[in-house]
Amino acid sequence: MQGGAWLPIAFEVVLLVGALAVLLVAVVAGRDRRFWGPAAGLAFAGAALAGVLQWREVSTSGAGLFFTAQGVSFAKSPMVVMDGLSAFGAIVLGLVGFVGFLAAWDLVAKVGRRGPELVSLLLLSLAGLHMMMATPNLVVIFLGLETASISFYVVAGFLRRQKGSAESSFKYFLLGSLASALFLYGVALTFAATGSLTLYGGNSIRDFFSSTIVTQPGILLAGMALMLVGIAFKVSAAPFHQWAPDVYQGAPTGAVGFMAATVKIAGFAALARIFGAGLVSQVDTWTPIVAVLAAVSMVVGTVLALVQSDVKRMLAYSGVAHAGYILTAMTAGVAGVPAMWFYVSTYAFMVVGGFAVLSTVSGSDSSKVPLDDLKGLVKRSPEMGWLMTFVVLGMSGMPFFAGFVAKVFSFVTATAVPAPWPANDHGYLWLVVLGVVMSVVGLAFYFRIIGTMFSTPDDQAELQEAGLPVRFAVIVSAVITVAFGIVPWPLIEAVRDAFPI
Amino acid sequence: MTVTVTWYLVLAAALFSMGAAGVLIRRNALIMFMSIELMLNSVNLTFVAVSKHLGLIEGQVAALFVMVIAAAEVTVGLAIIVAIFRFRSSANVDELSELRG
Amino acid sequence: MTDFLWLLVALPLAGAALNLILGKRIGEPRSGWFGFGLIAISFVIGFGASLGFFAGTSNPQTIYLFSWIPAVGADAAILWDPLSALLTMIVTGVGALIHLYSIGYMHGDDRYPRFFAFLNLFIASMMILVLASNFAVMFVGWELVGLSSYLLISFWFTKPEAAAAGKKAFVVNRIGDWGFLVALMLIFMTFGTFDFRTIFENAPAMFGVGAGTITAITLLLFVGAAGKSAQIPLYVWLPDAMEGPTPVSALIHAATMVTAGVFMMARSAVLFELAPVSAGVVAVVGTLTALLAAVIAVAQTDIKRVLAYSTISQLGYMVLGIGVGAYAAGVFHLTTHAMFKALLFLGAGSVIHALANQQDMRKMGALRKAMPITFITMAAAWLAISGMFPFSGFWSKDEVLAAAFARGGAWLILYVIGLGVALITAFYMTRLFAMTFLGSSRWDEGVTPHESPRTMTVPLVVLGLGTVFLGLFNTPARHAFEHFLEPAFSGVEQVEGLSIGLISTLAVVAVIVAIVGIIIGLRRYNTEVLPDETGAFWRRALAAFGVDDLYGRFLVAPGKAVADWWASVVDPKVVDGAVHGIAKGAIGGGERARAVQSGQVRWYAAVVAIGAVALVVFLLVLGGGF
Amino acid sequence: MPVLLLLVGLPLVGALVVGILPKKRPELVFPVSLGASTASLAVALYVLWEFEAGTPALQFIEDLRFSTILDMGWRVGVDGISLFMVVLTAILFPISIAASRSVTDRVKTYMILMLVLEAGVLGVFVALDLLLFFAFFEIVLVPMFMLIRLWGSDNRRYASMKFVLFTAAGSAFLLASIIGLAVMTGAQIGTLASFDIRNVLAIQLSGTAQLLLFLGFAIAFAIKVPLFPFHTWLADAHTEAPTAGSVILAGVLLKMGTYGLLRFNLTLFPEAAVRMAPYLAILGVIGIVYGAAVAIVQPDVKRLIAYSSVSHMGFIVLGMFAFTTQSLQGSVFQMISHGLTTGALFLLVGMIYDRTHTRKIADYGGLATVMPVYAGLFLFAAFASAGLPGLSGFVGEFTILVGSYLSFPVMAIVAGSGVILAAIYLLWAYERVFTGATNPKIEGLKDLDFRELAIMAPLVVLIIGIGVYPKPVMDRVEPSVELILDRIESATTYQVPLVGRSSAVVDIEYGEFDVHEGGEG
Repeated sequence: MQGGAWLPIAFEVVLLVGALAVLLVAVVAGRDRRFWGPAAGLAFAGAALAGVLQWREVSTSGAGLFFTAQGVSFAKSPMVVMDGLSAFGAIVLGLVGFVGFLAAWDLVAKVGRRGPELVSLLLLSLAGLHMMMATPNLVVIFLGLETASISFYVVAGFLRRQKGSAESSFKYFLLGSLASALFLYGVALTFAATGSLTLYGGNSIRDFFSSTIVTQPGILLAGMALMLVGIAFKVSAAPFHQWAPDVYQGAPTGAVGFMAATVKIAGFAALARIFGAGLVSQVDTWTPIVAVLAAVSMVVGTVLALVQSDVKRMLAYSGVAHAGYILTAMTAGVAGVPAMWFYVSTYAFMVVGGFAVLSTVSGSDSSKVPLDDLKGLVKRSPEMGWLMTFVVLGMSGMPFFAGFVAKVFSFVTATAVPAPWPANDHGYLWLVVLGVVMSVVGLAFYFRIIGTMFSTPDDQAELQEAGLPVRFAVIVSAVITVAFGIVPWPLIEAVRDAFPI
Repeated sequence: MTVTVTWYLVLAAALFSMGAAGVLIRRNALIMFMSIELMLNSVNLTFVAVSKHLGLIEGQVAALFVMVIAAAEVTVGLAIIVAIFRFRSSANVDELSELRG
Repeated sequence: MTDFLWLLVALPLAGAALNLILGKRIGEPRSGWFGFGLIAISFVIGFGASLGFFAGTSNPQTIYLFSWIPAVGADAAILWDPLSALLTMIVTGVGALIHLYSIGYMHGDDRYPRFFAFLNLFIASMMILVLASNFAVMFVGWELVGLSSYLLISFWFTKPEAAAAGKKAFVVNRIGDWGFLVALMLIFMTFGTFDFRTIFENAPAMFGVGAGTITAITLLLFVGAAGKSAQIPLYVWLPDAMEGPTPVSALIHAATMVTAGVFMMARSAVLFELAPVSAGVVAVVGTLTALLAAVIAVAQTDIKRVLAYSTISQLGYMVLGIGVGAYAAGVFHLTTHAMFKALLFLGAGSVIHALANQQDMRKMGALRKAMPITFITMAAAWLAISGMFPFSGFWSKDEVLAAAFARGGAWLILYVIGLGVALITAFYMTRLFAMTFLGSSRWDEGVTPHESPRTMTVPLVVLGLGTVFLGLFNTPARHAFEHFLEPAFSGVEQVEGLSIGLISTLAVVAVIVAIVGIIIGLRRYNTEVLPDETGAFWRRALAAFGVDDLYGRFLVAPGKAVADWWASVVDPKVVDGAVHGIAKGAIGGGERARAVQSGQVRWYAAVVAIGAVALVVFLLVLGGGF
Repeated sequence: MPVLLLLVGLPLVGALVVGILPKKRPELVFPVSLGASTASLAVALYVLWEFEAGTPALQFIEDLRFSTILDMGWRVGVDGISLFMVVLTAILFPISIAASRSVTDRVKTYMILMLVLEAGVLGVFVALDLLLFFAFFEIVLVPMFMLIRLWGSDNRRYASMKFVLFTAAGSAFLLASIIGLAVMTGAQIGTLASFDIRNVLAIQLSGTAQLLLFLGFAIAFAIKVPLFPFHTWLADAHTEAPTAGSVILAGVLLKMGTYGLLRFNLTLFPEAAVRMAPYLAILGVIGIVYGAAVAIVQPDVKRLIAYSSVSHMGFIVLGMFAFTTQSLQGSVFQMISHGLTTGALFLLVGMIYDRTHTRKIADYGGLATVMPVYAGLFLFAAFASAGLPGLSGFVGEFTILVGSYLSFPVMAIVAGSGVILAAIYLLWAYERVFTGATNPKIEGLKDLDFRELAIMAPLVVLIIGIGVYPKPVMDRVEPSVELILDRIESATTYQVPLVGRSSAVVDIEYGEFDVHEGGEG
């Protein structure tokens, strides 16, 4: 194989090598994070770089499907795809992963000797997540999904002595497995209906639809529905969201950002891949469901966030609502991919940044973060306070923060394509109206957070200075939130090309 | 009477449903977990049956992958369950509801 | 001289500004003299510019100053005709005298310079009103005099009554202004401009006599006039306005501001000519006001309140004059009234001053000897207002009544009532005069009355001269005054003159009526002991027949109740109630949804399963899977 | 030179500089903030100076298109209407900042918020891009929320949240409408969405679409104005906000609503505007009477002024939907005037609040004896607010009423009663606070010092200045307003009433006239 042929799987390779290297270094040089930390950082950065190279390759030479193991009939189907979607996803995953890793740096210190394990789990999960979006094969998608999920089950329960962490881990595991099973059954049913496990390439699902007129779509529809359930669960769209608040609250704060952000990126990318690109011919069937999921998510996420007193839960529910906004973009079918990307890629940083701040406030190993912990944060630590303000404003969709452009982009997309159900030319206008209304309701709790941070602190003591990596993570997140709010067009132009083939 | 692929599919669906019902009904963490395994295996049955019916190899390969993954899941899952219930007298999942609201 | 007319506004305004800002530095007597000087100069300018009208050589003219609100074509411009010239002279002339008087009267007041600032401001406002060449600018002056009146009435604001009176005056005036404002809107819609000249030139061509639009405009203008000139039903502010310092009462609430309504209607004579119905309403309201106020005045014990009701009553005459179409007569009565009523007030002020701020006539009496100058000048004014020949009041009141008589028919009723009012007027003015200067002394202990200082008596004398002789300018034989005003009323048909014989007869009747009133008054009050005045009539009349209470009970209280209801029920319960309801709904929904989030993993799994089934079913339905 | 970028950017630069000032030099915060806002004022005055009167054209246009998919960008410019909004904003901010000397707690944050707020408001008034407009419109909430939440008085939590949720609820409809409009426009010109107002103006909308979009815009602006019955946030927000917050809220934030109505509702949806005009005008009139009546019985000075704003803003809305050149010019003028007068009133209340820490009318009495200069200024502001001729308030209200009468006579008459009510609530409040015997609690208060007088001076001068000589303002507003009417007339069958266009106002001759010939006409 020539050197260039590695490029399509460079992202995964770098991460896997990185994970192994971390473990090896820890064994060889010692478990102190100073030794293996750089290796991990390098792996994340290298993964992002791989993404950049992929992106360059895609934009100059075009996208392509790749066959890996040759010789068996199985190999008639491509296993890896390198296109705008996967390359852009690689960049975003790599960067978010890197920032998320930095945000977890304090947690790594807390877990002491077990640090290398934690970090290598993170590295592995990232590789799995990218697999979900860089393959046309449904089984490989499942494989990636499970790789990431299993890693995350462990990460969530990493502080096994803490009751919250353990409970969180168990819930995540049990429900996650259930959802995976549902997804897998969906894959199986789709396979039964179409006779293919590949989305495109030779003998693919796409081919099937272009050559066959489906008269008895029952099995296929059930398969699609179950796959959608699996993905909706991963991106925590209502009503499959219930694990999210519990898991996010229980899991160690330092790692929640990483988990929450990256899984959303991959989940939505997989949605775009499977439904946007693979099942493109069925678009009129699945967009209404996506719209319903979006609507329920926005309402449930927002309304429940209103009544929370724990910030982690609040952010978790807000994540549910955000899943709704992103799904709103996807109601436009594959045309929604750019808006989805814009939203996911900026929101991911906000999530990482938000949880990173929480970890500096309540401790990276904390499980509960009551709102009162944030009281007077601006006074106690102006840096963290203001940055968190930017992040929260970004989440709330205030103009001049990335969340605003993301929402507008998403809403514009949803109205730009005619909708099949209810059939009209203005797309899912009702969903957009609901979306803006829910954005307003959401302001109630976002502004509550901000108000709390700016109020007078009970505890006058200055906040203990967070570690440099964590601070860096927060700064990067906030800067991205602000920068893409004021100067969104480079990203808008970029996501135009982040399409699946 | 020939056993067509439909039979397999129906059987798998039934198994899947039983597994799902097990998850919902049983309180014991281990049994819930086993129910999930049952669901995965019913999927495998589907894969294999369809694969055979269509004369394709993909489904069978997929089943292999699923088995591997199920194994991995078992490993981790059991570890988690053990970690939690080590200090508890029962494996009743209903007691795990500290995180809620 | 007309090039400097703008100074008539600018000078007093400058005086006001300087006295307001630098008053403390200028110091007590100087700020008064400064204010007086500016008004005196204004008078000279106004007089000088009027010479052409006296000689009959000048035509009226409009002088453009600057564009004010271009959108409605309202320019700051001066209309200089005999009517505005006359009012200018009255306002600056009487104004100057009253400034002079106040130099002594306000001696020792803490806020001495401020008083002169306000007086100057008033003169400036009044000049804007008088000189305006269009309705919009006139309205500016109209409102500004209201402001000055407010400031001056509540000048002694530490007295709650004074503060309340000022507010009441302003608010009641604003009710009238509302009518004026609506009139302005209608005028603009009808004519596309506010300019007097354009409107008055075009109106007769555009509308026939009795046209609805013009009737509406004139009635609305009259509402405005009723506010400013204290006519029924808006007269209630004027008696209360007596809380202000006496020079203020003399200048604003007797001589000048209250006549603004009459002036405005005289200015709009062309329109009233086109609206006989309005004219009738005006005449009737004027007459009734004259009657009601006169009756109330009979029973008042506070010297200033007598004069206040008397003013209302006399304003009724003027309004009657406008109503019957005798515009010149109305304006003539305005002029003479300005003299004698200012004199009466200043005289009263002099008395009050002498008796250490005593305003109750029952505690006066026998001041004849102590205050000779005040006594003599007051006597002239008393006779003038009572309508004695040949004092000025006689001539002007007679003109108005004669005009009413001349219209004949039902108008004769108005004439008769007017004559009756003259009788009552003579009676209550005699009552006032006798209780103050004649009879026995009923002073409070320790009070030693003395004649007022020179600055106060000089104005009395000057006004006294005017009171005596001004009437001679406009005898039935030689209508010099009417000729003077003629250019201002071009295009207006004046009432046909009566024959000299008839006029003489009417005059004799009027004089007899006046004499009867005076004699009754003297017999009743020029005594050692005051008659008992505690009967039902006296009590009711003293309380002004409870009109204020009625307004309070039927207008103010319900209005306030509605506002209270809006503020305490509608806003917080209905409007905010809906808002809070939504908020509670959202939070309640959230709380309920929280219960669903039970923490039970089996339940979560169930939800996932139910959701999955629902999704499958939904998709099957949508995709035609069934 | 990108003048408007400078205008909006200078306060932001100021905020940044304040942000990075060293902690050890707190004394620099105030001058830097004041300097930044004054610099912005200088730019605004430059714009005013260079503005070419007599044309409805947009001037100082800056057009930077950033994205081809989402056709949005930095598109700004001013016309006769926005010009004065910009100047008003630029004037009120330095004054408010100067008036914030009494803020001692977290001055740095406070000043940053004020400067961000200034940039936001200025942005609203210059934006020609729907999305940019919305962005500025919405972002203003953040600093205002914090100003109320952090430096407000007792009930600030409730008030700040109410403010945010009320106004944001309105902007939800605005955003939905903007998106709908932008997508429709985009479909015409071949992009996903176009927010350029010039493109938007060019598209044809069906009647229903116009109506829906009009309502979407109108609800947002009606809440901001606020129009009855959306006014309840205002009383709470104004009352609880710190002085500068109230000044800015009443002075310029409310104007964003009326400006929006004028700039978007009347311009973009003429057909719907004509259809809905009577209803909005009625709401305006209800607001006039209702606001004034409720103001009368308020026990709290700030609440009273807040409700008076409801009343005054009602005039503006009435004038706006009467569709005559007079009423529209009056509306714009009233926006300026209300900013100045209510700003002055809130500043004055703030000055006394700094001394006594109470806003209850009942806690005062006879204050004029103790603080005569203050009393004089308050009375001045009160009369200016009550529409006393010669001061700015009159010009606006008078022109609105005269112009509105041409379209809605009955409403104009009812609205006219607002002048009576205004006199009642202001003078009654003045009577209770300033006159009578001096309340022992307030004896010995110091009268205004030089700084406070200096803060009030520009407002006083402006109130008198544009009241006596409003022509420069009117001349610049008129062409823009006429353009709106032209658009309405050409897009619909609606005809502006006879004298409702400036061309129909009669020319007046001046000079001597011979009564004996010309008199009979």
